[in-house]
Amino acid sequence: MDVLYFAWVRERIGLPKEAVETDAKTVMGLVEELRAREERYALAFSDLSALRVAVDQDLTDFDASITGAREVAFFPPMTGG
Amino acid sequence: MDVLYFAWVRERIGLPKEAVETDAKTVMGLVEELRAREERYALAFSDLSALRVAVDQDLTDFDASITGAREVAFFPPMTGG
Amino acid sequence: MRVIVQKGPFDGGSELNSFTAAQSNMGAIVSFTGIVRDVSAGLKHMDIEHYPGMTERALEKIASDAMVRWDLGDVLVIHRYGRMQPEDSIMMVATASKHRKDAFEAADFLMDFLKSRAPFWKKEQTLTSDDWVASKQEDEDALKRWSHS
Amino acid sequence: MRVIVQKGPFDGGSELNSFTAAQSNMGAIVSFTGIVRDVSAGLKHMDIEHYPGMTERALEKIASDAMVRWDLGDVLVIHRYGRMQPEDSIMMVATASKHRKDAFEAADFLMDFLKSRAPFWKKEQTLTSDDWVASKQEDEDALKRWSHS
Repeated sequence: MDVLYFAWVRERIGLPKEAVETDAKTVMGLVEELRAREERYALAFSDLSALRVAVDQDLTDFDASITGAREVAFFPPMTGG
Repeated sequence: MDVLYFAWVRERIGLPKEAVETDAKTVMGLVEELRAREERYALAFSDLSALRVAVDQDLTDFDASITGAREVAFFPPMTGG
Repeated sequence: MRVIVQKGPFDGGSELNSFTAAQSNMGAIVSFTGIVRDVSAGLKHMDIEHYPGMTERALEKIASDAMVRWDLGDVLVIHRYGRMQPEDSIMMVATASKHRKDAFEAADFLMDFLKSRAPFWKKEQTLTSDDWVASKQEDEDALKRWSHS
Repeated sequence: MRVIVQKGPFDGGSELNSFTAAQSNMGAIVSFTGIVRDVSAGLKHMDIEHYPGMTERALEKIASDAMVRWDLGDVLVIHRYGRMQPEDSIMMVATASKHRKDAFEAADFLMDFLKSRAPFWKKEQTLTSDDWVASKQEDEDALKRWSHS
Protein backbone atom coordinates (compact mmCIF):
# COMPACT_ATOMS: atom_id res chain seq x y z
CA MET A 1 0.00 0.00 0.00
CA ASP A 2 1.21 3.55 -0.74
CA VAL A 3 1.25 5.95 2.19
CA LEU A 4 1.34 9.64 1.25
CA TYR A 5 2.18 12.68 3.35
CA PHE A 6 1.37 16.31 2.56
CA ALA A 7 2.30 19.76 3.86
CA TRP A 8 3.97 19.76 7.31
CA VAL A 9 3.31 16.04 7.74
CA ARG A 10 5.47 15.47 4.66
CA GLU A 11 8.13 17.83 5.99
CA ARG A 12 8.16 16.26 9.43
CA ILE A 13 8.42 12.70 8.14
CA GLY A 14 10.83 13.78 5.44
CA LEU A 15 9.27 12.13 2.41
CA PRO A 16 6.14 12.54 0.28
CA LYS A 17 5.33 8.87 -0.27
CA GLU A 18 6.42 5.39 0.68
CA ALA A 19 5.32 1.81 0.14
CA VAL A 20 4.24 0.20 3.41
CA GLU A 21 3.56 -3.48 4.12
CA THR A 22 1.01 -3.77 6.88
CA ASP A 23 -1.48 -6.15 8.41
CA ALA A 24 -3.35 -3.29 10.09
CA LYS A 25 -7.09 -3.37 9.54
CA THR A 26 -7.78 0.33 10.18
CA VAL A 27 -6.15 3.71 9.71
CA MET A 28 -5.54 3.79 13.48
CA GLY A 29 -3.73 0.43 13.29
CA LEU A 30 -1.49 1.82 10.54
CA VAL A 31 -0.81 4.96 12.58
CA GLU A 32 0.28 2.82 15.57
CA GLU A 33 2.71 0.90 13.34
CA LEU A 34 4.15 4.10 11.88
CA ARG A 35 4.46 5.74 15.30
CA ALA A 36 6.50 2.75 16.54
CA ARG A 37 8.99 3.11 13.69
CA GLU A 38 10.97 6.24 14.47
CA GLU A 39 10.88 9.48 16.40
CA ARG A 40 9.95 11.57 13.33
CA TYR A 41 6.84 9.41 12.78
CA ALA A 42 5.92 9.56 16.46
CA LEU A 43 6.24 13.33 16.26
CA ALA A 44 4.20 13.69 13.06
CA PHE A 45 1.40 11.54 14.51
CA SER A 46 1.54 12.92 18.06
CA ASP A 47 -1.69 14.92 17.82
CA LEU A 48 -4.27 13.21 15.64
CA SER A 49 -6.76 16.05 16.08
CA ALA A 50 -4.39 18.14 13.90
CA LEU A 51 -4.45 15.51 11.15
CA ARG A 52 -6.81 14.39 8.44
CA VAL A 53 -6.75 11.11 6.53
CA ALA A 54 -7.90 9.98 3.09
CA VAL A 55 -8.22 6.33 2.06
CA ASP A 56 -8.09 5.83 -1.70
CA GLN A 57 -8.53 9.60 -2.12
CA ASP A 58 -11.70 9.86 -0.05
CA LEU A 59 -11.62 11.86 3.16
CA THR A 60 -12.46 9.56 6.09
CA ASP A 61 -11.68 9.10 9.80
CA PHE A 62 -9.12 7.16 11.80
CA ASP A 63 -11.52 4.28 12.50
CA ALA A 64 -11.90 3.58 8.78
CA SER A 65 -10.92 0.21 7.33
CA ILE A 66 -7.83 0.04 5.12
CA THR A 67 -8.35 -3.54 4.04
CA GLY A 68 -7.75 -3.68 0.29
CA ALA A 69 -6.83 0.02 0.13
CA ARG A 70 -4.22 1.04 -2.44
CA GLU A 71 -3.47 4.48 -0.99
CA VAL A 72 -3.64 6.12 2.45
CA ALA A 73 -2.78 9.81 2.83
CA PHE A 74 -2.12 11.89 5.95
CA PHE A 75 -2.20 15.68 5.99
CA PRO A 76 -3.22 18.72 8.05
CA PRO A 77 -6.67 20.34 7.66
CA MET A 78 -7.04 21.78 4.16
CA THR A 79 -6.55 25.48 3.46
CA GLY A 80 -7.62 25.92 -0.14
CA GLY A 81 -9.73 28.61 -1.76
CA MET B 1 -43.16 71.81 -10.75
CA ASP B 2 -42.32 69.02 -13.21
CA VAL B 3 -44.40 65.86 -12.99
CA LEU B 4 -42.85 62.78 -14.60
CA TYR B 5 -44.41 59.46 -15.58
CA PHE B 6 -42.62 56.19 -16.34
CA ALA B 7 -43.44 52.78 -17.80
CA TRP B 8 -47.18 52.02 -18.04
CA VAL B 9 -48.06 55.19 -16.11
CA ARG B 10 -46.41 57.17 -18.93
CA GLU B 11 -48.23 55.12 -21.55
CA ARG B 12 -51.61 55.46 -19.83
CA ILE B 13 -51.33 59.22 -19.36
CA GLY B 14 -49.77 59.62 -22.80
CA LEU B 15 -46.79 61.77 -21.96
CA PRO B 16 -43.47 61.43 -20.08
CA LYS B 17 -43.41 64.83 -18.38
CA GLU B 18 -45.43 67.97 -17.88
CA ALA B 19 -45.22 71.22 -15.93
CA VAL B 20 -47.94 71.42 -13.30
CA GLU B 21 -49.05 74.43 -11.26
CA THR B 22 -50.41 73.25 -7.95
CA ASP B 23 -51.19 74.44 -4.43
CA ALA B 24 -51.24 70.86 -3.15
CA LYS B 25 -49.14 70.31 -0.04
CA THR B 26 -48.66 66.56 -0.39
CA VAL B 27 -48.26 63.92 -3.10
CA MET B 28 -51.80 62.76 -2.32
CA GLY B 29 -53.12 66.29 -2.88
CA LEU B 30 -51.38 66.39 -6.27
CA VAL B 31 -52.81 62.96 -7.16
CA GLU B 32 -56.34 64.21 -6.37
CA GLU B 33 -55.87 67.23 -8.65
CA LEU B 34 -54.52 65.06 -11.48
CA ARG B 35 -57.33 62.51 -11.08
CA ALA B 36 -59.90 65.29 -11.43
CA ARG B 37 -58.43 66.41 -14.76
CA GLU B 38 -59.31 63.69 -17.24
CA GLU B 39 -60.29 60.06 -17.52
CA ARG B 40 -56.75 58.92 -18.46
CA TYR B 41 -55.37 60.42 -15.23
CA ALA B 42 -58.18 58.91 -13.18
CA LEU B 43 -57.36 55.56 -14.76
CA ALA B 44 -53.61 55.84 -14.21
CA PHE B 45 -54.11 56.75 -10.55
CA SER B 46 -56.99 54.37 -9.86
CA ASP B 47 -54.95 51.90 -7.77
CA LEU B 48 -52.28 53.64 -5.74
CA SER B 49 -51.01 50.35 -4.32
CA ALA B 50 -49.70 49.64 -7.84
CA LEU B 51 -47.80 52.94 -7.93
CA ARG B 52 -44.61 54.34 -6.47
CA VAL B 53 -43.67 57.99 -6.13
CA ALA B 54 -40.40 59.92 -5.97
CA VAL B 55 -40.10 63.55 -4.86
CA ASP B 56 -36.95 65.27 -6.15
CA GLN B 57 -35.62 61.84 -7.14
CA ASP B 58 -36.00 60.24 -3.71
CA LEU B 59 -38.44 57.39 -3.29
CA THR B 60 -41.13 58.37 -0.78
CA ASP B 61 -44.82 57.75 0.00
CA PHE B 62 -48.10 59.43 -0.88
CA ASP B 63 -48.26 61.36 2.39
CA ALA B 64 -44.97 63.13 1.65
CA SER B 65 -44.82 66.90 1.37
CA ILE B 66 -44.25 68.44 -2.06
CA THR B 67 -43.83 71.99 -0.81
CA GLY B 68 -40.84 73.47 -2.66
CA ALA B 69 -40.33 70.30 -4.71
CA ARG B 70 -38.98 70.72 -8.24
CA GLU B 71 -39.88 67.23 -9.50
CA VAL B 72 -42.48 64.59 -8.66
CA ALA B 73 -42.41 61.24 -10.49
CA PHE B 74 -45.00 58.45 -10.64
CA PHE B 75 -44.22 54.92 -11.79
CA PRO B 76 -44.94 51.24 -11.15
CA PRO B 77 -42.76 49.14 -8.79
CA MET B 78 -39.24 48.87 -10.17
CA THR B 79 -38.07 45.79 -12.06
CA GLY B 80 -34.34 46.30 -12.54
CA GLY B 81 -31.45 43.89 -12.15
CA MET C 1 -16.92 52.90 -5.83
CA ARG C 2 -18.15 53.23 -9.40
CA VAL C 3 -21.71 53.38 -10.79
CA ILE C 4 -22.26 53.27 -14.54
CA VAL C 5 -25.61 53.66 -16.33
CA GLN C 6 -25.30 53.18 -20.06
CA LYS C 7 -27.23 52.28 -23.19
CA GLY C 8 -24.55 50.24 -24.97
CA PRO C 9 -23.28 46.77 -24.15
CA PHE C 10 -20.40 46.13 -21.75
CA ASP C 11 -17.78 43.38 -21.58
CA GLY C 12 -18.29 41.62 -18.26
CA GLY C 13 -14.91 39.86 -18.38
CA SER C 14 -12.98 43.08 -19.05
CA GLU C 15 -14.92 44.87 -16.36
CA LEU C 16 -14.13 42.10 -13.87
CA ASN C 17 -10.43 42.20 -14.78
CA SER C 18 -10.21 46.01 -14.51
CA PHE C 19 -12.06 45.96 -11.21
CA THR C 20 -9.79 43.22 -9.84
CA ALA C 21 -6.60 44.94 -11.05
CA ALA C 22 -7.61 48.17 -9.30
CA GLN C 23 -7.76 46.52 -5.87
CA SER C 24 -4.98 46.33 -3.34
CA ASN C 25 -4.72 43.38 -0.97
CA MET C 26 -8.34 42.29 -1.36
CA GLY C 27 -8.54 38.49 -1.15
CA ALA C 28 -12.09 38.08 -2.41
CA ILE C 29 -13.87 39.37 -5.53
CA VAL C 30 -17.51 38.46 -6.21
CA SER C 31 -19.36 39.36 -9.39
CA PHE C 32 -22.97 38.99 -10.47
CA THR C 33 -24.08 39.33 -14.08
CA GLY C 34 -27.74 39.58 -15.05
CA ILE C 35 -28.65 38.30 -18.52
CA VAL C 36 -31.79 38.69 -20.66
CA ARG C 37 -33.68 35.43 -20.29
CA ASP C 38 -36.49 34.22 -22.50
CA VAL C 39 -39.02 33.25 -19.85
CA SER C 40 -41.94 32.75 -22.21
CA ALA C 41 -40.04 30.96 -25.02
CA GLY C 42 -40.76 33.61 -27.62
CA LEU C 43 -39.00 36.76 -26.47
CA LYS C 44 -38.01 39.07 -29.33
CA HIS C 45 -36.39 41.75 -27.22
CA MET C 46 -36.51 43.57 -23.92
CA ASP C 47 -36.68 47.33 -23.46
CA ILE C 48 -35.51 48.88 -20.22
CA GLU C 49 -36.77 52.34 -19.32
CA HIS C 50 -35.13 54.29 -16.53
CA TYR C 51 -35.31 57.62 -14.74
CA PRO C 52 -32.16 59.57 -15.67
CA GLY C 53 -30.74 61.34 -12.65
CA MET C 54 -32.64 59.35 -10.08
CA THR C 55 -31.11 56.13 -11.42
CA GLU C 56 -27.54 57.24 -10.72
CA ARG C 57 -28.62 58.67 -7.38
CA ALA C 58 -30.35 55.44 -6.31
CA LEU C 59 -27.48 53.19 -7.43
CA GLU C 60 -24.93 55.36 -5.63
CA LYS C 61 -27.03 55.20 -2.47
CA ILE C 62 -27.25 51.39 -2.67
CA ALA C 63 -23.51 51.07 -3.35
CA SER C 64 -22.53 53.39 -0.50
CA ASP C 65 -24.93 51.61 1.87
CA ALA C 66 -23.05 48.39 1.04
CA MET C 67 -19.67 50.08 1.64
CA VAL C 68 -20.84 51.19 5.08
CA ARG C 69 -22.38 47.88 6.05
CA TRP C 70 -19.56 45.52 5.01
CA ASP C 71 -15.77 45.68 5.06
CA LEU C 72 -15.31 46.33 1.33
CA GLY C 73 -12.42 47.67 -0.70
CA ASP C 74 -14.62 48.62 -3.63
CA VAL C 75 -18.00 48.25 -5.34
CA LEU C 76 -18.84 48.36 -9.06
CA VAL C 77 -22.37 48.66 -10.50
CA ILE C 78 -23.12 48.69 -14.24
CA HIS C 79 -26.71 48.79 -15.52
CA ARG C 80 -27.91 49.17 -19.09
CA TYR C 81 -31.10 50.72 -20.45
CA GLY C 82 -32.69 50.64 -23.89
CA ARG C 83 -33.25 47.63 -26.13
CA MET C 84 -31.61 44.26 -25.42
CA GLN C 85 -31.75 40.84 -27.07
CA PRO C 86 -31.97 37.45 -25.35
CA GLU C 87 -28.54 36.44 -23.92
CA ASP C 88 -27.39 40.09 -23.70
CA SER C 89 -25.91 41.17 -20.39
CA ILE C 90 -28.24 43.64 -18.66
CA MET C 91 -26.17 44.56 -15.64
CA MET C 92 -23.38 43.54 -13.36
CA VAL C 93 -22.18 44.20 -9.84
CA ALA C 94 -18.79 43.41 -8.34
CA THR C 95 -17.51 43.62 -4.78
CA ALA C 96 -13.98 43.39 -3.38
CA SER C 97 -13.21 42.52 0.22
CA LYS C 98 -10.52 41.02 2.39
CA HIS C 99 -12.98 38.24 3.28
CA ARG C 100 -15.25 36.11 1.14
CA LYS C 101 -18.25 36.44 3.47
CA ASP C 102 -18.33 40.23 3.10
CA ALA C 103 -17.86 40.07 -0.67
CA PHE C 104 -20.70 37.55 -1.08
CA GLU C 105 -23.17 39.23 1.27
CA ALA C 106 -22.57 42.69 -0.17
CA ALA C 107 -23.10 41.47 -3.76
CA ASP C 108 -26.29 39.70 -2.70
CA PHE C 109 -27.49 42.88 -0.93
CA LEU C 110 -26.66 45.07 -3.97
CA MET C 111 -28.72 42.79 -6.21
CA ASP C 112 -31.73 42.74 -3.90
CA PHE C 113 -31.87 46.53 -3.68
CA LEU C 114 -31.04 47.08 -7.33
CA LYS C 115 -34.02 44.85 -8.27
CA SER C 116 -36.62 46.80 -6.32
CA ARG C 117 -35.18 50.19 -5.44
CA ALA C 118 -33.44 51.45 -8.58
CA PRO C 119 -35.79 53.09 -11.12
CA PHE C 120 -35.65 50.62 -14.01
CA TRP C 121 -38.68 49.08 -15.73
CA LYS C 122 -38.52 46.13 -18.09
CA LYS C 123 -40.85 45.57 -21.01
CA GLU C 124 -40.80 42.26 -22.85
CA GLN C 125 -41.84 41.96 -26.47
CA THR C 126 -42.77 38.48 -27.66
CA LEU C 127 -44.45 37.42 -30.90
CA THR C 128 -47.86 37.97 -29.37
CA SER C 129 -47.45 40.50 -26.57
CA ASP C 130 -45.65 43.62 -25.39
CA ASP C 131 -45.90 43.75 -21.61
CA TRP C 132 -44.29 45.51 -18.70
CA VAL C 133 -42.68 42.95 -16.41
CA ALA C 134 -44.61 42.76 -13.14
CA SER C 135 -42.66 43.19 -9.93
CA LYS C 136 -42.50 40.06 -7.79
CA GLN C 137 -43.55 39.85 -4.18
CA GLU C 138 -40.50 37.60 -3.57
CA ASP C 139 -38.22 40.44 -4.67
CA GLU C 140 -39.89 42.82 -2.23
CA ASP C 141 -39.69 40.15 0.49
CA ALA C 142 -35.98 39.65 -0.23
CA LEU C 143 -35.30 43.17 1.05
CA LYS C 144 -36.49 42.18 4.52
CA ARG C 145 -33.48 39.90 4.87
CA TRP C 146 -31.35 43.01 5.28
CA SER C 147 -33.45 45.00 7.75
CA HIS C 148 -32.02 43.36 10.87
CA SER C 149 -28.55 42.26 11.99
CA MET D 1 -19.66 21.29 -15.19
CA ARG D 2 -15.93 21.89 -15.47
CA VAL D 3 -13.14 21.47 -12.91
CA ILE D 4 -9.62 22.67 -13.72
CA VAL D 5 -6.54 22.19 -11.53
CA GLN D 6 -3.50 23.93 -12.98
CA LYS D 7 -0.12 25.37 -12.10
CA GLY D 8 -0.14 28.38 -14.43
CA PRO D 9 -2.14 31.58 -14.13
CA PHE D 10 -5.63 31.98 -15.60
CA ASP D 11 -7.48 35.02 -16.93
CA GLY D 12 -10.55 35.46 -14.74
CA GLY D 13 -12.27 37.83 -17.16
CA SER D 14 -11.84 35.49 -20.15
CA GLU D 15 -12.98 32.54 -18.06
CA LEU D 16 -16.09 34.46 -16.97
CA ASN D 17 -16.87 35.45 -20.56
CA SER D 18 -16.41 31.89 -21.89
CA PHE D 19 -18.51 30.47 -19.08
CA THR D 20 -21.26 33.03 -19.69
CA ALA D 21 -21.23 32.51 -23.47
CA ALA D 22 -21.66 28.76 -23.02
CA GLN D 23 -24.95 29.13 -21.13
CA SER D 24 -28.40 29.07 -22.61
CA ASN D 25 -31.21 31.08 -21.05
CA MET D 26 -29.53 31.45 -17.65
CA GLY D 27 -30.43 34.84 -16.16
CA ALA D 28 -27.86 34.88 -13.36
CA ILE D 29 -24.08 34.33 -13.33
CA VAL D 30 -22.09 34.61 -10.10
CA SER D 31 -18.32 34.43 -9.90
CA PHE D 32 -15.89 34.37 -7.01
CA THR D 33 -12.17 35.01 -7.44
CA GLY D 34 -9.67 34.32 -4.65
CA ILE D 35 -6.53 36.44 -4.68
CA VAL D 36 -3.22 36.12 -2.81
CA ARG D 37 -3.41 38.61 0.02
CA ASP D 38 -0.53 39.85 2.10
CA VAL D 39 -1.96 39.35 5.57
CA SER D 40 1.27 39.98 7.46
CA ALA D 41 2.54 42.94 5.38
CA GLY D 42 5.69 41.17 4.25
CA LEU D 43 4.58 38.27 2.07
CA LYS D 44 7.16 37.28 -0.55
CA HIS D 45 5.17 34.47 -2.10
CA MET D 46 2.70 31.71 -1.41
CA ASP D 47 3.16 28.05 -2.31
CA ILE D 48 0.15 25.81 -2.69
CA GLU D 49 0.63 22.07 -2.37
CA HIS D 50 -2.12 19.71 -3.46
CA TYR D 51 -2.89 16.01 -3.74
CA PRO D 52 -3.04 15.17 -7.46
CA GLY D 53 -5.92 12.84 -8.20
CA MET D 54 -7.77 13.45 -4.97
CA THR D 55 -7.94 17.18 -5.75
CA GLU D 56 -9.86 16.68 -9.00
CA ARG D 57 -12.04 14.04 -7.33
CA ALA D 58 -12.89 16.30 -4.37
CA LEU D 59 -13.62 19.33 -6.57
CA GLU D 60 -15.85 17.29 -8.87
CA LYS D 61 -17.76 15.97 -5.86
CA ILE D 62 -18.28 19.49 -4.50
CA ALA D 63 -19.36 20.81 -7.91
CA SER D 64 -21.80 17.95 -8.51
CA ASP D 65 -23.22 18.31 -4.99
CA ALA D 66 -23.97 21.94 -5.89
CA MET D 67 -25.60 20.89 -9.19
CA VAL D 68 -27.89 18.51 -7.29
CA ARG D 69 -28.78 20.93 -4.54
CA TRP D 70 -29.57 24.04 -6.62
CA ASP D 71 -31.21 24.67 -9.97
CA LEU D 72 -28.02 25.37 -11.91
CA GLY D 73 -27.21 25.40 -15.60
CA ASP D 74 -23.49 25.02 -15.01
CA VAL D 75 -20.59 25.20 -12.55
CA LEU D 76 -16.95 26.14 -13.16
CA VAL D 77 -14.10 25.59 -10.69
CA ILE D 78 -10.49 26.62 -11.38
CA HIS D 79 -7.80 26.19 -8.71
CA ARG D 80 -4.06 26.75 -9.06
CA TYR D 81 -1.18 25.10 -7.23
CA GLY D 82 2.52 25.97 -7.04
CA ARG D 83 4.09 29.35 -6.38
CA MET D 84 2.06 32.56 -6.46
CA GLN D 85 2.84 36.23 -5.81
CA PRO D 86 0.71 38.75 -3.91
CA GLU D 87 -2.24 39.94 -6.08
CA ASP D 88 -2.16 36.74 -8.19
CA SER D 89 -5.48 34.97 -8.66
CA ILE D 90 -5.47 31.64 -6.81
CA MET D 91 -8.80 30.24 -7.84
CA MET D 92 -12.23 31.02 -9.17
CA VAL D 93 -15.70 29.52 -9.16
CA ALA D 94 -18.64 30.48 -11.34
CA THR D 95 -22.27 29.39 -11.27
CA ALA D 96 -25.08 29.89 -13.78
CA SER D 97 -28.75 29.69 -12.90
CA LYS D 98 -32.15 30.94 -14.01
CA HIS D 99 -32.44 32.70 -10.64
CA ARG D 100 -30.02 34.88 -8.71
CA LYS D 101 -30.70 33.18 -5.37
CA ASP D 102 -29.55 29.79 -6.65
CA ALA D 103 -26.47 31.26 -8.34
CA PHE D 104 -25.42 33.13 -5.17
CA GLU D 105 -26.06 30.30 -2.73
CA ALA D 106 -24.32 27.69 -4.89
CA ALA D 107 -21.20 29.87 -5.31
CA ASP D 108 -21.12 30.50 -1.56
CA PHE D 109 -21.47 26.73 -0.92
CA LEU D 110 -18.72 25.88 -3.42
CA MET D 111 -16.34 28.27 -1.68
CA ASP D 112 -17.08 26.94 1.80
CA PHE D 113 -16.41 23.34 0.75
CA LEU D 114 -13.46 24.20 -1.43
CA LYS D 115 -11.82 25.94 1.56
CA SER D 116 -11.97 22.97 3.90
CA ARG D 117 -12.67 19.84 1.85
CA ALA D 118 -10.41 20.07 -1.20
CA PRO D 119 -6.81 18.91 -0.57
CA PHE D 120 -4.86 22.15 -0.92
CA TRP D 121 -2.38 23.50 1.61
CA LYS D 122 -1.00 27.02 1.60
CA LYS D 123 2.45 28.00 2.78
CA GLU D 124 3.36 31.66 3.15
CA GLN D 125 6.90 32.90 2.89
CA THR D 126 7.61 36.29 4.40
CA LEU D 127 10.96 37.98 5.07
CA THR D 128 11.20 36.27 8.43
CA SER D 129 9.11 33.11 8.24
CA ASP D 130 7.96 30.23 6.07
CA ASP D 131 4.79 28.83 7.60
CA TRP D 132 1.92 26.59 6.64
CA VAL D 133 -1.33 28.54 6.86
CA ALA D 134 -3.40 27.24 9.78
CA SER D 135 -6.97 26.22 9.08
CA LYS D 136 -9.57 28.44 10.72
CA GLN D 137 -12.33 27.25 12.99
CA GLU D 138 -14.65 29.76 11.28
CA ASP D 139 -14.09 27.97 7.95
CA GLU D 140 -15.00 24.63 9.51
CA ASP D 141 -18.04 26.25 11.17
CA ALA D 142 -19.13 27.72 7.82
CA LEU D 143 -19.80 24.20 6.55
CA LYS D 144 -22.53 23.74 9.15
CA ARG D 145 -24.63 26.36 7.36
CA TRP D 146 -25.23 23.78 4.63
CA SER D 147 -26.05 20.71 6.71
CA HIS D 148 -29.75 21.49 7.11
CA SER D 149 -32.49 22.88 4.84
